[in-house]
Amino acid sequence: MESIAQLLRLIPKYDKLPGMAQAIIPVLVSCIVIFALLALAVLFLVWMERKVSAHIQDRLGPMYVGGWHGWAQTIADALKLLLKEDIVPAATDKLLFKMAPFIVFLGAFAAFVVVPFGASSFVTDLNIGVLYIVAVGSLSVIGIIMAGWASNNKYSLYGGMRAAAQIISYEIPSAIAIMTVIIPVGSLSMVDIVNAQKGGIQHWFLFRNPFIFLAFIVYFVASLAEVNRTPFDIPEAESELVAGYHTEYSGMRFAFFFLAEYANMFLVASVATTLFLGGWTQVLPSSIAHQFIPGPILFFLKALLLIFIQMWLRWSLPRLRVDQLMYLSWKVLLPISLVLVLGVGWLAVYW
Amino acid sequence: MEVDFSGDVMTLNMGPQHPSTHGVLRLELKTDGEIVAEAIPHIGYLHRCFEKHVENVDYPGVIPYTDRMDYCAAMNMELGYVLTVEKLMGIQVNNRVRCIRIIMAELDRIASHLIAAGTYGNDIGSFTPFLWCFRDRETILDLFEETCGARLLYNYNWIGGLMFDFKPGFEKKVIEFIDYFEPQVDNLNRILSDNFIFVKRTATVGIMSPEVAINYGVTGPNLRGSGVKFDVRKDEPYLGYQDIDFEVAVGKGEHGPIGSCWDRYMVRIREVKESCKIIRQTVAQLTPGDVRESIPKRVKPPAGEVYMRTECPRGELGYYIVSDGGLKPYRLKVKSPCFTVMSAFQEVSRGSMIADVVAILGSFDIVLGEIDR
Amino acid sequence: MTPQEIAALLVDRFGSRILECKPDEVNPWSVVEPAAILEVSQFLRADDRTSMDHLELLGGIDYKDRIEVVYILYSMKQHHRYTLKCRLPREAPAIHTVESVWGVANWHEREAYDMFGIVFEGHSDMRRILCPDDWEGYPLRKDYKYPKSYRDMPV
Amino acid sequence: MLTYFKNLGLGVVTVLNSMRVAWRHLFTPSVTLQYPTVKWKMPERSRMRLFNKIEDCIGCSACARACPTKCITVQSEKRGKDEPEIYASDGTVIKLRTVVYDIDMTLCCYCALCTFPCPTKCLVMTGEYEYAVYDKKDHNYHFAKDKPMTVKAPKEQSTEKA
Repeated sequence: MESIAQLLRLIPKYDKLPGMAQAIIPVLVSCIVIFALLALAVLFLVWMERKVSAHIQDRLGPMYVGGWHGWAQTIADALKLLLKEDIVPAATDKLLFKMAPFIVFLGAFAAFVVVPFGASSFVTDLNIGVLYIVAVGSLSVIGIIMAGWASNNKYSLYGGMRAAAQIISYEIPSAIAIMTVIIPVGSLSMVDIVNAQKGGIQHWFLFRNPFIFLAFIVYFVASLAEVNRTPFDIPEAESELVAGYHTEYSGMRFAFFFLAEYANMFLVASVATTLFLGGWTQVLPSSIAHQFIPGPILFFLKALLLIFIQMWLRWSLPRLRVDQLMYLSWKVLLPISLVLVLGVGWLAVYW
Repeated sequence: MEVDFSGDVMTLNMGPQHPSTHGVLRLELKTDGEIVAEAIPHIGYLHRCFEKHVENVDYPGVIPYTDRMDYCAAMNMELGYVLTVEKLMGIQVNNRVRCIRIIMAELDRIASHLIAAGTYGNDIGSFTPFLWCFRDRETILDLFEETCGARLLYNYNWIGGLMFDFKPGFEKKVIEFIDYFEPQVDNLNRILSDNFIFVKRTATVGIMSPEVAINYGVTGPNLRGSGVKFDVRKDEPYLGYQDIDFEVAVGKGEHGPIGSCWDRYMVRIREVKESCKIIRQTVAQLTPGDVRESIPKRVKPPAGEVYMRTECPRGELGYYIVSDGGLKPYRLKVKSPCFTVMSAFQEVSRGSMIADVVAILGSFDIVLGEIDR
Repeated sequence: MTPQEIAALLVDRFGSRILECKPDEVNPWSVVEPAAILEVSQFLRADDRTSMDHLELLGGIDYKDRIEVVYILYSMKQHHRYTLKCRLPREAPAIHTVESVWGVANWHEREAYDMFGIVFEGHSDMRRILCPDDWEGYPLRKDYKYPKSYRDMPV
Repeated sequence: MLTYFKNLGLGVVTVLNSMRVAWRHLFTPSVTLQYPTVKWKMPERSRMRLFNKIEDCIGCSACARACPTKCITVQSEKRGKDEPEIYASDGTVIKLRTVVYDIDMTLCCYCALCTFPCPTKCLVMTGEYEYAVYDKKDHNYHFAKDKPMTVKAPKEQSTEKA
């Protein structure tokens, strides 16, 4: 946000605006930038998902729209969704039904405020950044329950209920896994965490010690569940619940659910990148090479790698059942993550 | 499983338009949370009254209708019908017709089981094996299309013979396909059958004991999944299956009690391999001959009645034909394997979870075209 | 057991309640008195010599002067098959259910009811199965007239 | 406790196994066709749209009798004695004038039972499969070209479907 504010100051007569406007305009501008970034990222991710799944399944996926490998297919689809009729079923709770997609999206959107894409490209550096992400990121569950309940459809209700149980359960192991990183850094600020990993691949927390490596896996699995991806996609399990909580949605509101899903994927990948893969820092040790790739691009590449693994998992695994999902959270991931925190703490104290 | 209901019972209507009811089946689920107390199937959404239709068409004209019962295994459906009429009329076919019928029926069995395995993966949530199975199935359909011109509803087996002979070089293509296909089964096992999540989802649910299976007239892979070694091809052979060396695949219960969904699924995978064996042997037995040699000019069976069953991919398919000596069947009753399996569904699915209902239904591998007829 | 032996066994056990036996047909059958069907079924299933544990097919046939119910039985242990028939009047045909003997009979009897209007007494759930609940007539009867419309929809 | 860790290990191993298989498929060539630009070569026995070469048709209506769905309607009348004799391309004398030869492709079940009894082999199933239309009526093909000479009340067709 600082850099945006500086850029804005270049506009003539910007200084003459009232102080209130000077405070608000940078916020708005950065929101728009984040939104545009997210929308672009989601468009790309949807295309990528379709391509990855297609190639895993011996198909080609979209090939026509836009020319090269159908790169414009998702743009066309997004436009189609925006132009579609907005159907609100008669027996729904109208207000909640209309609000739910935006709240779901809001959670993912707001969390991006503290994600540092580059050395200076972030909106703000909260000193409780990680806590903020964990808190805001789970906002989406409220939207999902709202959608499930307001749809007045039993499948949606099941989806909403499953989502609530699942997301809340998996918050715990993922938050505890995040703690393993916070202990060595001693700060909740995302920027501080990235700065602590500067200087090449060997400084990444992923490879610092085995406990954090395992914590990364725990976080990755838990984050899959948080964003409702296969094998944990039971809230929208197609073969059981039709489409779960967004069964009744169509057109733009459905598009928002879609946007939120992929934005959430991107969010958890960004968080994992920041916490474990060194964020925007260089891969090679600085003694070997100078910084020849800009930080934000590195950040996106790392996040994309994680997202690719998410997709790869999705297209090779079946789906868990509800009780097995809960078992995995409470009886496998939670004990493991607790042990890992202990291990990291022990290392921090006695190493 | 005993279900203790503490809350209100919610009725969840699953189907007839639902992604995993394999067509237009409707299930009325009495649920408490995720637990399903009763799953009551309602069928008939695809009812065409096949049995009334065929009373108005002559015997050869029935074959296209039998194709449309189980459209995933049409070759086996018509095979059962023509064998029944041939038994009624006392027609003997030559060796070439016999071998081609076996090859086609077994290829069709592979194709059908591929659908079963693929859609089952889809029911459990894994979409990729579904398309891999369809890719291999397409190859089989290409072979069929080359021989008889249709991909799905063949009308290939005729009373007393076949529509066409093989094209030259067909045998080689079949063997090539088998050679390519057998490793693919292991591939499928690796991604789906042995996957821990898949095993956990299926190996302990939908237990059907042999007693229940026999009582409900369950046949075919579903019966064998319960550990009963019974196969019409071995126990009441037709087409000379008794001389072919193959194993009857049964569920062994590697990952849980015998008769679970996993066993039923695995029986199909094993049967696919056995079918490959049968095809290899039968191709070696092929002798030259005229495939339309014994087709009667007019199909006019003597008055009487006949019952015959064959092993089609979904179980025993029985045809009961009553003839009054005319050109049209007086009465044709089909014993449909999926129909009987479906009647056991309520019993098997009692007290499972919603996700299990889908798993059990998928493991039965039903085709609604055949249930509703 | 051969069909002749089964027929002899049936006649021996039930005497005059077995109305007719044709064990030498392609599909050997016996006609059983409708009132005795439950007893005969229970006997055939329970007796070790026959042990007919598999009801392969249950269906009706409309012979214009009567309606027949056909039971094709098979033994998974002995590998033999036998057919029972019951002749019912065309007006209000009714027969006792064999649901308690073979579970599969439940749906087959519902189908026979749906298609021929044969009422199975003592059946736990005697509803139409394939046709809609408010369908009129019994489609597989030979004198069935096709309706022109169903609920104002042209058929 | 041991089974707990065994299950955990088994789970991880089989998941990795599945992923390995999927990874390998990521690089296998695709098996699909890019349909509108690349087309499947139909085998010669393909059974798609029915076509009747009406010049060869002798109006015997064997096809209509063989059809299980009764989708072929044939009406023919005797040719007059004074009319010149015409022959089908295989030499069969055409004694009947086909005045109606309609095929309702929406009813057709593609069983090809009609093509086998045809004495002059003028009724064939072609390999053409792209014939979708906007109106169902456009699937009703009228092949007959001749107009009826003798006025006759149209024979009532049994439209009652089984």
